[in-house]
Amino acid sequence: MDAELLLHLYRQMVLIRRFEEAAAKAYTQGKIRGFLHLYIGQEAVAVGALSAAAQTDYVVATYREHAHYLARTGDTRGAMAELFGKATGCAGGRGGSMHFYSAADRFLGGWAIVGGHVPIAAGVAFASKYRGEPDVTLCFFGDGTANMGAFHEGLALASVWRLPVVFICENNQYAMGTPLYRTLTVEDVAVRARGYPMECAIVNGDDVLEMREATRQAVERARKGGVPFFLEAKTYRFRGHSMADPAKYRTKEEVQQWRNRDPIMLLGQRIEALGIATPERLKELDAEAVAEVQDAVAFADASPEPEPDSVMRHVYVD
Amino acid sequence: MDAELLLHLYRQMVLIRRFEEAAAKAYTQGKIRGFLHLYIGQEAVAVGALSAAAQTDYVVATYREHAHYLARTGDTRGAMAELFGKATGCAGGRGGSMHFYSAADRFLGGWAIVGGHVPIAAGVAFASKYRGEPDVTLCFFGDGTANMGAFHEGLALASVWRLPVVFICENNQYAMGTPLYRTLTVEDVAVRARGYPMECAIVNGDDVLEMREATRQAVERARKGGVPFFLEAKTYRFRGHSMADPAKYRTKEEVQQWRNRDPIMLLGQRIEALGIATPERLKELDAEAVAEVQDAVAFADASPEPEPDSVMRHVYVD
Amino acid sequence: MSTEPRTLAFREALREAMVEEMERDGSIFLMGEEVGHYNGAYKVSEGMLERFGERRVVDTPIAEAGFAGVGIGAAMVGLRPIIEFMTWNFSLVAYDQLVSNAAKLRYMSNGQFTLPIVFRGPGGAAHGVAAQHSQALESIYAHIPGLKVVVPATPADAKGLLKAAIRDDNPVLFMESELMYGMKGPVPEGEHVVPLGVADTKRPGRDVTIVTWGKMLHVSLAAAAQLAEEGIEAEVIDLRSIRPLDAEAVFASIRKTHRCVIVQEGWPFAGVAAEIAARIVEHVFDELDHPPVRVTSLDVPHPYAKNLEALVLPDAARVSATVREIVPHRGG
Amino acid sequence: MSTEPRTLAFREALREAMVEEMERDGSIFLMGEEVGHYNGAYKVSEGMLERFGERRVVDTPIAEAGFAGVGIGAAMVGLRPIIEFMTWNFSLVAYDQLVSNAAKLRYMSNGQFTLPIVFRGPGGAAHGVAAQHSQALESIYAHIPGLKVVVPATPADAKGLLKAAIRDDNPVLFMESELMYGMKGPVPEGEHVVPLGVADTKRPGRDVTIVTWGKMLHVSLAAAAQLAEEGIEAEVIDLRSIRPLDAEAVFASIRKTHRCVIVQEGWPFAGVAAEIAARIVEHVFDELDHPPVRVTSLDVPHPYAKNLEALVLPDAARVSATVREIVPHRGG
Ligand SMILES: Cc1ncc(C[n+]2csc(CCOP(=O)(O)OP(=O)(O)O)c2C)c(N)n1
Ligand SMILES: Cc1ncc(C[n+]2csc(CCOP(=O)(O)OP(=O)(O)O)c2C)c(N)n1
Ligand SMILES: [Mg+2]
Ligand SMILES: [Mg+2]
Repeated sequence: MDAELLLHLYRQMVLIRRFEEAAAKAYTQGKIRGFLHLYIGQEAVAVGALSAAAQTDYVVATYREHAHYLARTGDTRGAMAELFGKATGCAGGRGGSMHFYSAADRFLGGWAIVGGHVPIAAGVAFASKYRGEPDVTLCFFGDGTANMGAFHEGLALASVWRLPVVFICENNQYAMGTPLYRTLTVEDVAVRARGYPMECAIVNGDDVLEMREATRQAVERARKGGVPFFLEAKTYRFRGHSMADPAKYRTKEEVQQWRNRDPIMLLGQRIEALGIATPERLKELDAEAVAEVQDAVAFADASPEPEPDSVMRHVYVD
Repeated sequence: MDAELLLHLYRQMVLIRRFEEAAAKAYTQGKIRGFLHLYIGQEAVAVGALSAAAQTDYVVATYREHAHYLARTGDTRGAMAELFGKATGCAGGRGGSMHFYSAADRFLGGWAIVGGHVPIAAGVAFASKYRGEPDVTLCFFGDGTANMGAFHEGLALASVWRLPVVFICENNQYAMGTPLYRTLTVEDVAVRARGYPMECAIVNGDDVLEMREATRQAVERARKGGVPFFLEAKTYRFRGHSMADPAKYRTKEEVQQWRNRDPIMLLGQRIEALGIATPERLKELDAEAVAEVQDAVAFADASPEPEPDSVMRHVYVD
Repeated sequence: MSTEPRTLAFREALREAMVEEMERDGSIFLMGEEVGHYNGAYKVSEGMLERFGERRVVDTPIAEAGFAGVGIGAAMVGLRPIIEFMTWNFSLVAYDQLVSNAAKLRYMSNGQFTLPIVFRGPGGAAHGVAAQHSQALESIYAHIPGLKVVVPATPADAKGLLKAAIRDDNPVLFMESELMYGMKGPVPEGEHVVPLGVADTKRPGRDVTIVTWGKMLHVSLAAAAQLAEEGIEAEVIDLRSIRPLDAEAVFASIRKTHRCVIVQEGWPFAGVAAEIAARIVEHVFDELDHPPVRVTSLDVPHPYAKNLEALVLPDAARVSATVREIVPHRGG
Repeated sequence: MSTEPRTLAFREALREAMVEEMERDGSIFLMGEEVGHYNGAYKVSEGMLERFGERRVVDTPIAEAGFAGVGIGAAMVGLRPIIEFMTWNFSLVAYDQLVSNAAKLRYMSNGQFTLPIVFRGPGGAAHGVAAQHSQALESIYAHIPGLKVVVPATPADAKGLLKAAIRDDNPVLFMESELMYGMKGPVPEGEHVVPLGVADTKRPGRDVTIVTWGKMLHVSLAAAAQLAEEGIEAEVIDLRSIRPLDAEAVFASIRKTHRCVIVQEGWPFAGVAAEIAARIVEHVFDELDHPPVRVTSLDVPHPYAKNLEALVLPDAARVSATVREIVPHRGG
């Protein structure tokens, strides 16, 4: 077991957790507006997946993308400033929580129309294939996306054109207030992939190492085999759909059940069991994450709003 | 073997064949404008399917719907007049070849956006279920429709809501100039149905009796079981996609191969083999069909154009 | 007959309209994402599942094109669906269903089919939800013959117009606003139906006509209040329905004021405001002492940042400033 | 530099633009239904598969939303896609991709991404293809900030504008016409680029300004010819691109003629013609001797019957009649 790797994954997951907890706090203080969709409980999916991909592989995500952005870029300041709607944000304050971007890090958003980004991810993979480049595109979306036409068309085109894209379904059991079983009459979302047909795998999304290994294989298959791959990660969001959602549609027991497999807790236990780090060391790492997030909040607070007379910029290329 | 039934099916198929041959002629004479999509070669699908459904079951079809309309209504005059753009047409001359309707006969069109009518058919079935009525909806579409988002959403909703609809894929091997293998990486369109999941069957669409029996079972399953069913009929269109298409993308050999299983010829041979009718009798039936079509053409020719000052009518309910 | 009014929130008025109509007619049902068990993403349908059951209050998967089509099919054979889009932004994936199918079926079938269907949900900008969630889309729908487009601005109109929309035998697109759901106002009990296509003068005035609808009514009324203090009496006309459009009400007011400002939340280019300006000059050109002026959202995707967002949307200050430019200074 | 012109059909001019640009830049590819092996539903791309191979001339399944999205994704990372819609009617199922994604990405990302993509295909009514296949849709796209909309009317402009569109770093929607593909005209060889946003006076005149674009240019020119025989000199302005809109060219002409008729194939309500009328009165009101008048398609889904179809679309007779009504009778 690679000690450095485990500690690295742990750091990332904790950083993301603390980042979003701080964001939730700022939201209640009115510093963040609009929709805020937290990833708390799902951290192993984004962290495991992105740790298995190359930095040069493309990432296309949804409105629930803070984790993916941080796992790819580590840019806590730019992320928090974006949430605060500041000029220093990763989208200059224009995008907000749902629209993070970093072209330099090949982080391609941040899309908020369910399913709409799936064909876009296929298109990014199309470009890699067109240019004969080795890059793979990772496309994240939720379980509730499986009934959208754009999901179907994106998978169908990726399949018929053999595009190097890994579709990662973050099955957190719910689409807003709707449990998956009410909208999907098949057991797993992955079943849908078979009809294209597309290779697929189902993985425990709360085990960061399992997530990492499954993604490694999927990315390699896409890169070497030039085929799309469908990965379904079973996970759970601890919070509501967004800050506006009290999530009354779930029982305390159900939530507790999943909290018992909190991906950060699980990884921490493993690290301790393997003697890689002591509980104290892990607490230190946590404290470092908290400090980094505090710095990001301070940075965001101190940052200026976008220039009023920039409002019309970037509608078109000047 | 029910002799009357076989002769009835034969009559319908021949009538449809002669009707469309006459339409093709009228098109070259400029009496019919726009797109004219012929069903020649596929007659067994519509005739077999509709002969197995009740007159009270709903029919939703595409722009290639002359056969379905005639099999359901027998209204050669209204159909030809519609092609001629006359006031006496089944859509008053407003719809043309792609938009036949007969509310009285529960023939619900005539839709020309690929896939767009699939959710509509699910909605008609939703209404039957809502009202506790026994009616089943038959929805026809082509093989090229399987990659459309609306197709996916229509099947997904029919499945999750258990709607009494039979989806009939008329797999004529081509979507315009595109052979199916170039856009579908699975052998059969029916494979896609499994992902919803939906019961499905694959049938020889050139054998009217096989088509009829498969549809009978599908409709019964939908009516009694209250579930959607997916039927894939393998067939072939002898002509181009529309009158504008010379169909150069197919070899003579391929076309001949399929002409050798011309559904009308096959049924005629069976009828003769069973001693149900002599070749002469079949020729008489054919002559009767030709006469009926000639009458329809004469009727259409003699019919008036729509009233010019009716042009703004029916945009809204008055 | 309306009896004496009580105060309801906008969302309650909408709910009351749906509940009363559904009690009256069993062929009406409500379908959409989270309308049932979740009681509505914005709680408009709160309690309706409990009241009517899963048969008539139908939760859908996320598949707008699919369930919009389902509604059209159900309406073709005589049901009267109310299809809720969680927001109108998401109707764009169903645009083809509304434009190619709902708007055209009756005409294509020579009147053989009737589509008594309502598509409703909130539209326009909420607070800080950025470009993909902040679109006022009435213009791209009102452009299409065969559709009706209604935009209520008060709780009373919300109830009355929604009842009229549900009873209408044509496809009616009904556009609400997240930001107005909590707004309270008097709402007549029981039978209160506001006919589609009839504008309402929400404030009388002699100096200038402000034509608006939806959320912008309140911006316009605020501007009118400011202007009144300066001695400028603005007449504020709430169109209420965009299609059919009560142009006569606009013309009549202009014959009195000879000046007109059109206030629209959406984008300017080929928007409803442009249609109104064009109609005005086509019909009452000689009545105008000044050309009609449009006050609209800036021509830009909606930004997230609070300060930019404030610049993009029309506000009372912008409306009054525009009015001041075209009305000769009087009094004070 | 353009050398001396030769005559090409409209579709050949479009093809030449694509071929020349694809020869110049390997990042450009053509994608759409039947563009390759079938050589194009309307033969615009004839021979291009043979010339460039399957890598750069890509046949698609029927999945407009899907391949529009693929084009957007490919453009995000630096390719320059030309996405063909077999007709613009079918773009409606991809409307969300164009409006929510293509139009907004650059702004939402604060300029981090550039979308050099062209969506093209024929639009408007052909002959007898009925309601679902006969829509002129420029208005519902031009309404959206972030998109450019171009509508060529001659073979020369078709080549020059398409080259400009392909070289443009923004999403450009390029609307052609089935009925014009066979139209022949002089087309400069080689480097012939017509900048977007520059209108062209296709016929000079002093008495009235006719503003139009696309197929309606030819209807307007026919009307102008009739009118000339009656001594009325109409100036015919071809906008060529709707967004950006060369309003100055329109204003300049009106300063000369003081009268304006806008001829548009599409529906009237909140159409581009309404935008032009509104702009005119906002900017050159005092120059007008008569309010701008719109000549458009009737406000109705497009019928199949030949006689009804003829009533619905603007024709030269309707345009000239409209002009006669607003121009004081002179001469003869
Ligand atoms: C086309 C569309 N319809 C509806 C919405 C509103 N909406 C946003 S997120 C969401 C639920 C998505 O669930 P899922 O795909 O499981 O992702 P999760 O939020 O669970 O991560 C809905 C309905 C939307 N953004 N886009
Ligand atoms: C959304 C959409 N895209 C494209 C078209 C143009 N088109 C009409 S029919 C057709 C081929 C359909 O093939 P298939 O579904 O196999 O039906 P078939 O014509 O073979 O009966 C195409 C591409 C359309 N009408 N609608
Ligand atoms: Mg989910
Ligand atoms: Mg086919």
